[in-house]
Amino acid sequence: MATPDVLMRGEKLTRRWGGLTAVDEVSLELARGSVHAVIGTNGAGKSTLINLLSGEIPPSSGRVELKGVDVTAWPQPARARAGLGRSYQRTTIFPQFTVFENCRLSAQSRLQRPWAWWERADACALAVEAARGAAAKAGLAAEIDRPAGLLSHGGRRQLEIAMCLATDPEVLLLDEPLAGMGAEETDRMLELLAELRPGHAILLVEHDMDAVFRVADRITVMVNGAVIASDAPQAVRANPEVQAAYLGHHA
Amino acid sequence: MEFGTFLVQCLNALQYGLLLFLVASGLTLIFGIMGVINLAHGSFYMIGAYMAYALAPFVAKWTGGGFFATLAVGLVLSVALGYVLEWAFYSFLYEREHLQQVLMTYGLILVFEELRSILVGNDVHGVKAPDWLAGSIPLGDLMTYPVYRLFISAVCVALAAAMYLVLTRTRLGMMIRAGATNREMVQSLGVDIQFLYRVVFAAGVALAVFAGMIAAPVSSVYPGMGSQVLIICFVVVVIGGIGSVRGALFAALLIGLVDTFGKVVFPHAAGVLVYVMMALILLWKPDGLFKAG
Amino acid sequence: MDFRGGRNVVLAAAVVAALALFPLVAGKFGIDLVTKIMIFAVLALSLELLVGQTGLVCFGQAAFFGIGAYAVVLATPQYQAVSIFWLAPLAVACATLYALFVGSLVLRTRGVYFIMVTLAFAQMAYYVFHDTPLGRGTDGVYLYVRPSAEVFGVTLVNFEKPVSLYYVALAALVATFAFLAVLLRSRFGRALAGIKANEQRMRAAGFSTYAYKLAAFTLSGAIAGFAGVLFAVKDAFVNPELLAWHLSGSLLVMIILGGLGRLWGAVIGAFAYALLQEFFQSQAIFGDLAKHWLLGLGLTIIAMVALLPEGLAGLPAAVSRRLARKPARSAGGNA
Amino acid sequence: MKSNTLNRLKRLALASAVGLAVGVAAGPAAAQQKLKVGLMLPYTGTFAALGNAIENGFRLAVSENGGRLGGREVEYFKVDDESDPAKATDNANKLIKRDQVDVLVGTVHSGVQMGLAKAANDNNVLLIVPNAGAGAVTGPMCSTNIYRSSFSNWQPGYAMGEVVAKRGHKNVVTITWKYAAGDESVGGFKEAFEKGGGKIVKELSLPFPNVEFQALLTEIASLKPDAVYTFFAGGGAVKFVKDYDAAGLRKTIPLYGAGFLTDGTLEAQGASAEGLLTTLHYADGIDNPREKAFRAGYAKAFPSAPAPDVYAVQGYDAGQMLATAMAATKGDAKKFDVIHAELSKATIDSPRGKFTLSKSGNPVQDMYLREVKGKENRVVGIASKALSDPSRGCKL
Repeated sequence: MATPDVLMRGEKLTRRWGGLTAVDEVSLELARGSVHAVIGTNGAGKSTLINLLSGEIPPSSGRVELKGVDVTAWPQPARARAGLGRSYQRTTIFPQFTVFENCRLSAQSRLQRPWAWWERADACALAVEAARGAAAKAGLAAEIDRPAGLLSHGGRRQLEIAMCLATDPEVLLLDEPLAGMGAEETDRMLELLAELRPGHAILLVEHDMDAVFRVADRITVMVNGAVIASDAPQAVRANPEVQAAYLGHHA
Repeated sequence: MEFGTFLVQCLNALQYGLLLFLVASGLTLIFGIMGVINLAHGSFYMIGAYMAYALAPFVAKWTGGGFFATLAVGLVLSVALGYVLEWAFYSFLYEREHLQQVLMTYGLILVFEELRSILVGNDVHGVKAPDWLAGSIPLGDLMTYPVYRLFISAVCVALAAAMYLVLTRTRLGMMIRAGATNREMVQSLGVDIQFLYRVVFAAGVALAVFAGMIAAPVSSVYPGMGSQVLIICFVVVVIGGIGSVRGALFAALLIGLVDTFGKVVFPHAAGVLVYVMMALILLWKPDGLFKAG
Repeated sequence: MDFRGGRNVVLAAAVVAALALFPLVAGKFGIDLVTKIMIFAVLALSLELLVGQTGLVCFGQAAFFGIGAYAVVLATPQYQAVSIFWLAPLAVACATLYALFVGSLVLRTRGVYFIMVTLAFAQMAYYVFHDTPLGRGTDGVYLYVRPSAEVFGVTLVNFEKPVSLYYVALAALVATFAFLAVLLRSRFGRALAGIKANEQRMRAAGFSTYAYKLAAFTLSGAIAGFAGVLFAVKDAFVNPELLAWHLSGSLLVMIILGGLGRLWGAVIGAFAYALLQEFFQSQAIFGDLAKHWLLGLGLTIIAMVALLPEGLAGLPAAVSRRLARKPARSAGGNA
Repeated sequence: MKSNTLNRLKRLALASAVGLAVGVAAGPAAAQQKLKVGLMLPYTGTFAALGNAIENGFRLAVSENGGRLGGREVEYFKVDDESDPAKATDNANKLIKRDQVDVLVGTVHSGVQMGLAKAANDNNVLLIVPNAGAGAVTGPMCSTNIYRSSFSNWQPGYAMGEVVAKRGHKNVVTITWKYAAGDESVGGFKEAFEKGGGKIVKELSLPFPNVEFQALLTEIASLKPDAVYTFFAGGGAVKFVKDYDAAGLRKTIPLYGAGFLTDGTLEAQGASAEGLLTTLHYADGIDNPREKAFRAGYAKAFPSAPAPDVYAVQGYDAGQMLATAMAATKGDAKKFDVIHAELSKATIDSPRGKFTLSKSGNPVQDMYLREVKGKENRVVGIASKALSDPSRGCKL
């Protein structure tokens, strides 16, 4: 591998809310085949960073590139269709729909055909396949016909990932996918991440340090909106500044 | 248009805008802080006007007071009314969808209108301004300007100033402003949100009722006055931005100007002008001019 | 869901059959009343598409209805019948264009704001017909000659006959219902359901929700305009009050009364609302109180919101819940 | 009467049960003996008082006829039109199709009137209009089955135009709501006033039912006309008169108006209305024996109702016109040719003074010039004798 295949790039991304700077000149690169973790205390600006990359909120300054194209001015749906998938920290699913419909609707975003009003939505084989595949990958094959609102907490987190996968993204922005999961569920999720790694560029925001150090190829540490370190896991672990600011609490 | 006439028209616009502000400020507060869409707000204005008419004989009999005594009694009643209504009809609407709020308050409009019809009837009534305010001051060679209208403007300005002080300088005001921005934060600070809502709602009702009462001598009292005011207040809130008292003031004055000069300059389109202005402003700023938070 | 299993289809067929046979047994007034209710059912369906299926609470639906109706009357020369086959598309196009214009602006806003802005834009249309020379005044305008429906010299429908109008309205209702039922199962319909359930997630998945909502808003305006065409042809008289916010409010009451989120809820609501009105206005029951029938209507609406938020269509479920003493599950999810 | 109520109860039960069958129960030939009169009037809302006065007047006229018209006993059906034009056709159909009335009497609101007249024409039912002055009803809509016992909006305006011209005013500003009644009234005024050599300086208007007059009053002051003509009614009339006074214009620029400016509104207008001149087909202090008898009869029949006003007179005359028509056809309300011939030559002996009907069915009547004195509109004189509406567009 000569040059890494960079799929997403953020350059000097800044977001201010009034006087408060939530994200301060953050730059990072997400390459295919690697898991890039972002860690930091609560309020460090991790979720805001994901929102800037996914296009949910516009940056105050800075630039976002997706697969070599400047997408800073693109709205979120356009970025999503270009191959960007994200999950949310707070579960955002369609609770009234079944697990299958949650995934199918997500998959539909790749074949929208809104004008075809006479066609049944679930007659689209591609979307149905993508939905089943995504659900199976996330470990929800057995619960595919249950209403999403009745899933366990862990199940909802899995569904969150499944919906993201159903859109067949190349870049994954995952906002605390392990939050509230049991040990077994966490293991399965990490396996899934490892499985996805070869074809995808993954950004992982996570609090579970053990998990982060298990899967991450690269770790960025944020404090008060700014990056204080960005390096390979071992180097980050050894960084005294990081230890003082963050890891120290865990040790 | 002569310069003198122009100035008088500006005065008219100011007075109309200020009165509109008084009604709309309560509406925007209720929207902004409680998140409740209150269609019955126009009815409170109507109730105020009818109070000024119907309470006057009783007040005169019991206390011997005139217009201002009626005003005071009406104000007390309106706070009580707001407090009770919040408890009985609005308190369980906060968690509901907007649609249900629309329906509930729509139902309340019908109820208020019919109760008014049963209690006071459907006739048009005039309300006398107090004698010492009944005069006029000369403006130009033909016109005179009624002192009472100046009085209304003065009262509105005083109330606007008082609201500004309460909102910016007091603890209650801070809670209200914080509530308009972030409800959860206020709750986490340990403020009794239920109480805050009740106070805000009662204040909003009192503002609308008070506006109706002081407007009664110039507007006269008639059925249907509520819904007319309601719609235009919506426009005020939409232009000014939800929850922003400052925005409401600005928007109300703007509407006063457009309406006043529109009637004279484009009489055929006078009804539409205010809405066209609203459309243009929305095109430019979808959240209104001064969105709170 | 609406269409799982044959039972609903059988039920729907039975209702349509009953409506089709109704003119054989009904008097003139009954035919007229049901014609009107069916037209309002079409209108209520247009609103259900927005409120119940997309989650957009529009408080200005009467404007599109009124524009459709006005377009029919204003486009007809005073003493000459015009073919319905170009009159109806023209009128629907007018309503559609206004919906597109209003939608493109109001969909930039949300929540309470959206409700108020739709109301304000409806008022704007109201004043255009009310005050400007275009609308020909507050007293309203007559349609002196109802449109013709001729194809190659053969008259298909005679709009002067109430029974013909009845069947036209019935056909319109069935067609609208069927169209919406099919539409809601399509990808477009599912996307609307997704937007109602969780718009943020739909955007994250790659749906340009603004475009979807605008399409739904415009389509809804078109259907409302279509209902307006039917109304103008039936009454042959239009008035600015057709665009007034009271009608928009009544429509919301209708679809809530019937039950949100279900197409047939809108239809039931239109019928129930009309009957409720007749009931409270009946002097035989209420005597002098019938004068204050709006009081009864207002109290009913309040009671309904307080006790039956899911509408009549949710009544069976609500009753069985009561009986089983299970706690009510929240209807809205995370709206 | 009792069986009737029962019948209606039954019908209602049926309606609620089947949901639809309201129309079914209208029996066939049994009711043929009675003359069914449908009163479509506002019983709720702003115009409720007018509706009640009209109904009382009408009932008085019928009971003076022994409760029978053309030999047929009269049976009443009532519908509240709510003054809502959007429901006009519906409400008319309740009377026409559900109750199958022979005669319609209504209504007050011009917009509702348009829907009602349309329904009456479509279904060939005799209609007597007891108030609404919309020009179209006896203009383009005129027909041998439509008559009016009140006035056309044009009439008081035209009469006042003559008066104002005779009083030597040259430059006049008009002000009204921008709606049909206002436009027609101002149109009538303008026609007579310009014929008399006057000039309309500016026609001011504001959207109905907007009552924020201040800007327009300022405009009037800056235009400095010799006089102002206005058409407002109800709440708008009260507010306009008070604002006009408060702006100081009452002393400098005389105000003239169509009669509704000061009818039923004097209580609320107070001293601001004192001395105003208006024109209408009725006034206080007409003082003829016919009027006295009417007032006495009215007070006796409806002891709890307020004293009769112009609306009660219009209702009363609607009853008299119907009595005349039914006498000619022996109770057949479908012989429109006979009715038209009879009413075209009849003289109605009204409390307002005798009047006849034009070909288009509108009263040809004296318009009184009235002056506000205290709480009354006292007769000053006759502004225009036997004034007939031009009924433009009527083909009869």
